[in-house]
Amino acid sequence: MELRIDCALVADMRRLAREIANPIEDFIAAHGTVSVERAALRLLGVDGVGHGDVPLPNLVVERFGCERLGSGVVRPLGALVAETGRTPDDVAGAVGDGSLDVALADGVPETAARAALENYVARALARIDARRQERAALLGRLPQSPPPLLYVIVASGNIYEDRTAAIAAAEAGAQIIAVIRSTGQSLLDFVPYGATTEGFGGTYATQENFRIMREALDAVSERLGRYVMLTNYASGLCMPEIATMAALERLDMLLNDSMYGILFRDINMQRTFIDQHFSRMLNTRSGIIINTGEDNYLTTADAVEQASAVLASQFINEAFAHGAGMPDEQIGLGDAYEIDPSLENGFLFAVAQAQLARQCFPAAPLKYMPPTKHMTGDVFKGHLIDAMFNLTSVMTKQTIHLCGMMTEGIHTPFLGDRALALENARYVMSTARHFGDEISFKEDGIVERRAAAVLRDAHALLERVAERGLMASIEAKTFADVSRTPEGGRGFEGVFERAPDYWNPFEEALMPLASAAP
Amino acid sequence: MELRIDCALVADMRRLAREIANPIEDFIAAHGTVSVERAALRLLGVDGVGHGDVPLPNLVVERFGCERLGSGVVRPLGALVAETGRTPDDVAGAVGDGSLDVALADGVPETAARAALENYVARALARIDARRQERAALLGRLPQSPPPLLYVIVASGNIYEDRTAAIAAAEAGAQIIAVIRSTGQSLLDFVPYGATTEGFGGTYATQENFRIMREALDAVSERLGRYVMLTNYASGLCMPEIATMAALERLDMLLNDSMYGILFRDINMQRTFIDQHFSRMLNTRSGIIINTGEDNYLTTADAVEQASAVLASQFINEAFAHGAGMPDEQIGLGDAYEIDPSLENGFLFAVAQAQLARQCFPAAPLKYMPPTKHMTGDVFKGHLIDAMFNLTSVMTKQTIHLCGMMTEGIHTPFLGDRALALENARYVMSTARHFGDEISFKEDGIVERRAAAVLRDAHALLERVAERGLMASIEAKTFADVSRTPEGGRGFEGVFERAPDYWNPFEEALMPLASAAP
Amino acid sequence: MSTYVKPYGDTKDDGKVQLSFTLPLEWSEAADEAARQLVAKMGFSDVAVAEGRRIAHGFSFFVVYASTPVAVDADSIVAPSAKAHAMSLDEIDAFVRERVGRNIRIAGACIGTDAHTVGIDAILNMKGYKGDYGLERYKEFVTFNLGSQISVEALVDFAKDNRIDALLASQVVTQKGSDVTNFTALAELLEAEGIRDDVILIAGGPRMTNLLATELGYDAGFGRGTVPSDVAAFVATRMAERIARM
Amino acid sequence: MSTYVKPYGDTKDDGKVQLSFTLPLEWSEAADEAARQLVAKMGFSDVAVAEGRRIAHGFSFFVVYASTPVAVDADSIVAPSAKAHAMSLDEIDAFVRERVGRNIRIAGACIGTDAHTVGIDAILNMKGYKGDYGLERYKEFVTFNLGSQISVEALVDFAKDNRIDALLASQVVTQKGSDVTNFTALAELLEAEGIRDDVILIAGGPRMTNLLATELGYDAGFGRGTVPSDVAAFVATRMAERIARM
Ligand code: B12
Ligand code: B12
Ligand SMILES: Cc1ncc(COP(=O)(O)O)c(C=O)c1O
Ligand SMILES: Cc1ncc(COP(=O)(O)O)c(C=O)c1O
Repeated sequence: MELRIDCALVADMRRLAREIANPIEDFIAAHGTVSVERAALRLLGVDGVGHGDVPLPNLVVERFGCERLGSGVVRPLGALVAETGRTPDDVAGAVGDGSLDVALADGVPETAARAALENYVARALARIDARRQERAALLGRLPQSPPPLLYVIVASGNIYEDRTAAIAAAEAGAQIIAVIRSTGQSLLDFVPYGATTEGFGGTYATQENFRIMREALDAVSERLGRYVMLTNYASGLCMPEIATMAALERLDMLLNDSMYGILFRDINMQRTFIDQHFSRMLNTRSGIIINTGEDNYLTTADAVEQASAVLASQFINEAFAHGAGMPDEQIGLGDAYEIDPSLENGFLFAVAQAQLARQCFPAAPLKYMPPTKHMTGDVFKGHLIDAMFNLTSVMTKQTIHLCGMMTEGIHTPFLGDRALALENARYVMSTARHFGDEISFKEDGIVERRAAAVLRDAHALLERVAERGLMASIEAKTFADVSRTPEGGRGFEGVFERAPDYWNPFEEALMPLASAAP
Repeated sequence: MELRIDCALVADMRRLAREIANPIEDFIAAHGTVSVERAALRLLGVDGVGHGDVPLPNLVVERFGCERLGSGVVRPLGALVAETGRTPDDVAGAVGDGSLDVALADGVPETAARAALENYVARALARIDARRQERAALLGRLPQSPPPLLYVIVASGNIYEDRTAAIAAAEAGAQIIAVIRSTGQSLLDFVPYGATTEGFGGTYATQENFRIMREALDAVSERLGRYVMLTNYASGLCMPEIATMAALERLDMLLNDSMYGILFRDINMQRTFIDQHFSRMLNTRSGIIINTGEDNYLTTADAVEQASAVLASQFINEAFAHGAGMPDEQIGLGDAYEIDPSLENGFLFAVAQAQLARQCFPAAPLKYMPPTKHMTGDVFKGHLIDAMFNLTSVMTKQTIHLCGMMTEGIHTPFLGDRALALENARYVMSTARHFGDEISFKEDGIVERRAAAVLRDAHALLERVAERGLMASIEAKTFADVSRTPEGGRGFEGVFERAPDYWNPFEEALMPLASAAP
Repeated sequence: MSTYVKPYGDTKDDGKVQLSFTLPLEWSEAADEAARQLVAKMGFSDVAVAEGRRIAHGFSFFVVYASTPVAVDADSIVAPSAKAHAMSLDEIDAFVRERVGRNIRIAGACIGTDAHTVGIDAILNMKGYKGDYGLERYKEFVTFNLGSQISVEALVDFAKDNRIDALLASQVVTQKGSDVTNFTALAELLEAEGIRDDVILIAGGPRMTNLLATELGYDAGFGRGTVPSDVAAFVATRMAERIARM
Repeated sequence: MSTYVKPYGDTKDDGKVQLSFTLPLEWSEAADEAARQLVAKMGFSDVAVAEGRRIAHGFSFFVVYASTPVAVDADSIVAPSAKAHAMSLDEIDAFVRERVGRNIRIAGACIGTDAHTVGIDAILNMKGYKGDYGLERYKEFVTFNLGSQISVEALVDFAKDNRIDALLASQVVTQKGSDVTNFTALAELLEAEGIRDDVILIAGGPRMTNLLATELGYDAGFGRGTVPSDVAAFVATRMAERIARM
């Protein structure tokens, strides 16, 4: 079911996206953020909460960071580890509660500080690698059903109800479970701690919640004889820390977009670019597939008009992912079936867009999001729109398939809603399993003309952005019709210029991968 | 979306079907049935019920028919009209209640008897033609939406609730309303009289019920600015009479199959062949589109296996319709989406079959029946199966589209079920309106191979039937796995050999059309 | 012990239920409110009218989500399935040879005016259903399939004339309670003829449950999804019990 | 007069309703029976469990059709729509010029933690919704769109500082009753600040009804399908009434 598309144009879009990413990557290389520092601390084993329930990584960054954030917080920590002979976690606790004088670090020689952490760094990387191997072994022993991989969310706001729901969903055919986090967590500049039983429209992403879910899903995977994946959000002000927690708890995927936070959460753009780069290096190492957020262009504006923005964003996301060393196999680029159900031939448009993505990114595990915006209280109609989405997905060989819920317009999914949604996907994808292989499109018909138009517009968009620069383009409302300034938005105060002696051992360790990138 | 099919094979199937029909048509020409006689009486204006609520046409046939049925009942009636100067209806009433001595007819000369009826015959034909012109004018002034024409059933068992339901359905988008008749009416050897408010799974087909519905639909057609069609069943022991009533009350379509009654209602085959021939001549004149019943092969046996039986039957139905002078535009050949929803690629099989019919019968208003057999109590799943059916229909350009009900596995449709079913069809057919035009099938892929296999098997089937003869083939379980004998089944007692002086003025009048057939 | 269960939305005991219905009212905000009040009056709380819309002149359709305060004690519900005895065709034949010692004579029909033979055929015909062979295939059964629209009288006469051990009656049409009426008539006629205890009496159809069948005085009832071996196993076991009791 | 209406299946007053729900029970015939008893206990009659099936370990899903004996008196239900005054943009502008005699100052926001701005934007933004221009396009309105996650306090302060005539609050998230909580807090704060009567207070969101809004002390409420001119007409008319009363 190949569309005849202009391959030269596609190649040029890839070139333009790289051109767009280059100056941002230079900027990233010269800057740091508090959240990357906190992620490094977590990797070194710093965990738990201190006074006032503030997470230790935050307390440590606050203490160390007041003067010399530009050099990073790892060196002073290492110095104290060298000085005291205690573990980084211990040291952090003591720094956090003020029982250890941070000034002690000052005299410790660079080499001693580095040496003191060597083992901890190695252990962190080994743990990540072990998790990755664990996953590979499980996938080998408990193979998944072939894609589209059916993905559902759980969102009760209570991790234990979510666990019940996740197990039930897996049994009903789900292959990926996303635990939705509470509204607004992305705007918190810390990661909550422990198991949580509250939240709006989801509960918090915490390391303990990750562990609870992973354990439950591992058990159900064994029972079902197929590995069930777990995903959450590496997004918002704590993006790199969540990527860390996910690496340690063997999540399999993470929502992670290079611009989503900027555009849709008004998070500072510098912060976001830096954070996503580190997160992606880490995700690359942990073998976590990222899911980008192009669907968000479609839920807030007209899906027919925004089609080219989606494609352009996919190329940008790909460029940044490549820049972080990520192979195509881990880049789950997003799209969504958000076309107005009352539009004549809307299905043809959706097929055109989905197939276009499939052909532009042949090796990417494309993520296809369900209808949400046009879902109303009419659950019967909603179920049908989801069916057409399911059909589009199987026809165009999408990889990660978020199942639409007939109750999308009403409430976060009930246990029964999920079962019906999975049944919908399974039925449509089976009855039309090889339909996509069977057909080809009329030359220059509605579908091909639509694909060509989207391609052309997206190319033009990338050209404009390349010319103006990404930051300036975002300021000029190029994406999602919002303007964000380089110094505006949340979390800007957490961005710093790197001092010449900035040191982050994990960045060092992960970098080679990045330079080996395509 | 053309399939590459073997056109020579198709042409040969048409030849075989004609070969099959020929001897049956010879047989028909030499025989008559009580129901054709009753139909002729009705056309002459004989209506109402006599003693014991027996319809006058039945009473008259009984009286006249005891000795000389072979000559038909119209001549003696004409004789009495000539003799008494009263109307046929009057005469019939008097014959029915015994107040007029039928022996009076004996002395009347042939020419007088014929002459006495000339006006009545002309008036009947004029009324039919007027109804036909009425329809044409209405369709011109109140054009229908383009096909697939959405067709729903009403089946409350009470004509007044059915009327409410029909009006509501028309407003919700229905273009054709079928009033389902009560279980077992097809086995009654008379047509009930008057408005009826009872019945199982439908209420009776009576002329008054036809009138009530036509009036209601005419009103709603005016209100909506589009003509809403009405249909019922010219099937069972009273097939020709129902065709008569439908012609007089301006129904637009009729279920009418050349073999359905034989196979699925155990009605005598001679009776059925003769009745369908007369019914179709009449339907041809009244411009009524017939709907054949191939779907029945699929509801009682495996749909994948029965596919060739469906196609073979379509050719046979076409041949008989042509034999009755019917143009392609009135031959609504049947098929159904009855493939097991759990069959992988079942949708591809259904598309292959529907498209095959479309290409074999390019000018026929194909009738596509919804999933019924595999519909369960899971209305949500059922709604999806209906959606795939709706998609197949719009892709393959079916003409008459029976909307599937999500509650098919549970109860005869509720008013709300119908609204949801219409919404389903409207949504799917709009969002994928031109999808069929956009695609072509892989050469020798699953779809084409399936179509070729069905074609080949159907051809072989027709060859066997042509060789053995249709009646003998039916006896040998060739169709629907049932055996029927030429003298077996219901209504055989109503078949007679025509005497050399058999006379039916309507047959005479309708015949020229038949001989002018393609 | 008792285990009260309530509908489960996304949290234990939230009592969430989805409803849909049509009201004979022209749509308006007041019609939505009428729907809300109606569902509240049924005893539901947290009534949310998710969808309300005109579907025709004078009719509106509603989708409602609400919470029910009602719970049932799952432990107190006894609805033993007639399908308890899972055995294969060969096992059943062997069982009959050993424990019954003779052929079992079985007759089945669609009774009343019902002409839906697919279900009873699925149970009786050689080829069976869902890969499970029909009763005709069993060596130790002698099977008669009387077909459709068989009057209760005809079926009872047949049973008497043919020394039938097990009578299988099917009803697919349930409109206006016609299934219960016909099933009851059959049971009553067997009683009246004094042969009720001579046959194993079985009811089947898409709306049949074993519970309902026993309430109607049948030995067992089989609903949707029944396969022939379910029925065969039941008949064989019940026959063996009878033989043992004699 | 009173007109009692009941759900309509295929016959007047048959009371037919479709229900679906999940029970925390492993599927069995007894689970079907539990579903049947549950629905019967809710007060329905003719309960038919059309579908019952296992959806996961310990959970079953049911589709049920049943008849309710409950009816509501449609005539007694008063739920006046706030959309009563249909006027076009030009008509409304003219109306304001004539009957209000000055600009109307309008402020809108998603209150509380709600970030679903699409709905309020649809009402306020120039481009509007479903081909109906937003309030910003009206010549006689001065419109402020405060955006998302605006605390009740911030909104009230803004109203005071900017001499706002009409306050538009949106709530899309309704989980755990958060919409009602936030709407109530806004109304109460305006009362506490003594400026409730100075503003036309309007609530909106997909679950909002005019009835609910008035119960919460608002002037009007607008739900799904609202177009900007509905709101514009209401504000203009209500302002004119106020001016007339002064
Ligand atoms: C096929 C079909 C027909 C065919 C039947 C052909 C035939 N030879 O059987 C035809 C076209 C003739 C037909 C006609 C009619 N039908 Co019909 N039909 C159906 C349909 C689509 C499928 C039924 C079926 O075959 N199911 C498959 C079998 C395998 O399932 P089953 O019957 O449930 O059987 C299983 C179990 O129940 C059990 N079982 C059944 N019987 C027995 C008996 C025993 C002893 C045991 C142990 C087990 C057992 O085992 C079987 C295997 O698991 C249903 C809709 C549906 N999806 O259910 C409507 C349906 C049953 N029909 C319906 C109606 C109304 C009619 C008509 C009245 C329509 C009309 N006005 O003419 C007529 C009535 C004819 C008559 N006199 O009975 C309604 C019944 C409504 C109701 N609840 O009362 C239905 C539900 C459709 C609808 N929604 O309106 N129908
Ligand atoms: C788009 C969307 C989002 C976007 C919002 C982007 C944006 N800038 O608005 C994003 C992705 C950010 C989002 C996030 C979330 N969402 Co959201 N989202 C939706 C979605 C798909 C569409 C909403 C929408 O835009 N509708 C279109 C508009 C035009 O309709 P409307 O809002 O009803 O507005 C109309 C009327 O109501 C009225 N109106 C509305 N407000 C006002 C105000 C006034 C004064 C007036 C007069 C009229 C009026 O006029 C409008 C035009 O007719 C819905 C599902 C759905 N189909 O409804 C879920 C939905 C609303 N979201 C939901 C949830 C749970 C969330 C999150 C909590 C998820 C999470 N865990 O992160 C977060 C919460 C963010 C937050 N803090 O609020 C749930 C809410 C469940 C509930 N009932 O409480 C829903 C129903 C999805 C679901 N089934 O779970 N979401
Ligand atoms: C890329 C991405 N990140 C995160 C989120 C979740 O939102 P939040 O950042 O509010 O947690 C989304 C939701 O759509 C998303 O697409
Ligand atoms: C051709 C045809 N006639 C008639 C009927 C209706 O059945 P009956 O003959 O029992 O009225 C059908 C139903 O499927 C049919 O297909």
